[in-house]
Amino acid sequence: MTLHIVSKSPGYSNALMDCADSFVEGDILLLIEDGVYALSSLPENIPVQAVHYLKADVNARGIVVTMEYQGIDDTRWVELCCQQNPVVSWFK
Amino acid sequence: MSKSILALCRRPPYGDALAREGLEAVLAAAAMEQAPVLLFMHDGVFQLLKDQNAKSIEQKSVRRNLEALSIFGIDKLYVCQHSLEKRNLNCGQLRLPGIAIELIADPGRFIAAFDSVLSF
Amino acid sequence: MSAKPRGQLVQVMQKLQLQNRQIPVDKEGFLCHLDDWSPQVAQQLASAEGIELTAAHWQIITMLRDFYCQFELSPAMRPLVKYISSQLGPEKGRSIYLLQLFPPSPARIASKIAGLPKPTNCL
Amino acid sequence: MKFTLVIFSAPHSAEGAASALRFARALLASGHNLYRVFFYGDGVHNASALEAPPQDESHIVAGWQALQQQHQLDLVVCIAAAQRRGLLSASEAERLGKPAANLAAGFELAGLGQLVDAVVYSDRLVTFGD
Repeated sequence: MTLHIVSKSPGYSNALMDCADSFVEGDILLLIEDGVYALSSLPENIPVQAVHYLKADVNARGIVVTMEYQGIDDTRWVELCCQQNPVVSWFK
Repeated sequence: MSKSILALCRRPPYGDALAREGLEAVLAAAAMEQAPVLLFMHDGVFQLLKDQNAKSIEQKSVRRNLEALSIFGIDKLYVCQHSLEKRNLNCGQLRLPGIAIELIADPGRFIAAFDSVLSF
Repeated sequence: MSAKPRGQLVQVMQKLQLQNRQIPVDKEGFLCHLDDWSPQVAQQLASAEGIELTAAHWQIITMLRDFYCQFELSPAMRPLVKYISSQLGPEKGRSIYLLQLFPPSPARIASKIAGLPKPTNCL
Repeated sequence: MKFTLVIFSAPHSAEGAASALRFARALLASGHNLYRVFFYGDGVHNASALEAPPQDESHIVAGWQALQQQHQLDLVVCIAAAQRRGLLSASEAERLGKPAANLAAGFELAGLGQLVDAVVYSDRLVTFGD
């Protein structure tokens, strides 16, 4: 199943909404870069357990994550890419 | 070795260089007999609009390049139905000679079937 | 880094000599300004490649100019062959036929003579 | 696994180039193979020998070069995208009659065929946008 990587905030681009339109059961969402700003307002069709974010990008921005999303490091990011396929990047 | 490759085209044709450069990558792959499947989504559907006159902004026409796809061995395109509806467009406004257009209602299942996805 | 002398900002050009005027071409012999093309210019571009243009050459040159006018692309070899085949039939839509007319690299040499932009060394 | 990374973002303009470099380091540290890094669009600026950021900012070009040295990486810059944006090797500058070259050591210019080849021969393709 697909690994979706979103790197822009929902305030800046439609990347997250396009990703949500293309999200099916078994897919994983990874928020990186400004994509982590979406953590406070994720689309309803993406299940909580599917949501991952890069801890480094969250920490850099001073964001507090209140939900049970999975914060990961770069090594785990690589593992997710191995586990899922294809890897689809949503930017802009 | 044969791999299924998807080119996901999400950019409008002139405001963003990646629309043209994405298309160049598609044509290069097709010329090497590794033609990717093209899915137009989001503002990428604007690349297909007829009657583009890019000369008025001193650019080359993206639409003209797209019309060459069949000569490069690509005779079918996929367009996200939702993206089209959201922009009040219909297939008739996009029709390319010699190329079939299929609307995709469930892009998620469509994308998941590919080995590799290039996002443009 | 290989910095050349400062101030040398104009692209290095050569000139193609026609009866009454000079046409600038780049180092590889492609026209600097596509609007300069004319059948006379094509003759000159061809002779610089050691090619004497015959009716068979002109047929391909016309096809290439049509292709460019229609698609705004300088075709790579494979699409060129396919295009020629669709327009002139399979006898002429073969790489060997084009190679005989425009050696050693038909898409590139024929594009040059037809006054198309330099293909962006894609492959 | 064999990875290929495609990079569209210029260093110092968006975070994508920095993310890609971190991802590349992490996958190599995990013992995976990095088949090729392909720089396309504005990503070609990752290969500029002339970038000169202040000492206390990240040096992304140097980061790629260090990784290339350590792992003999194939860092390929799309030649057509590079020519448009003024990123030239010495031989390309000579061929095109331009006054200077600025392709950083460790990178090479090549055609889109190298992207197609990489897509076909890698297990995973990850794109980093701008």
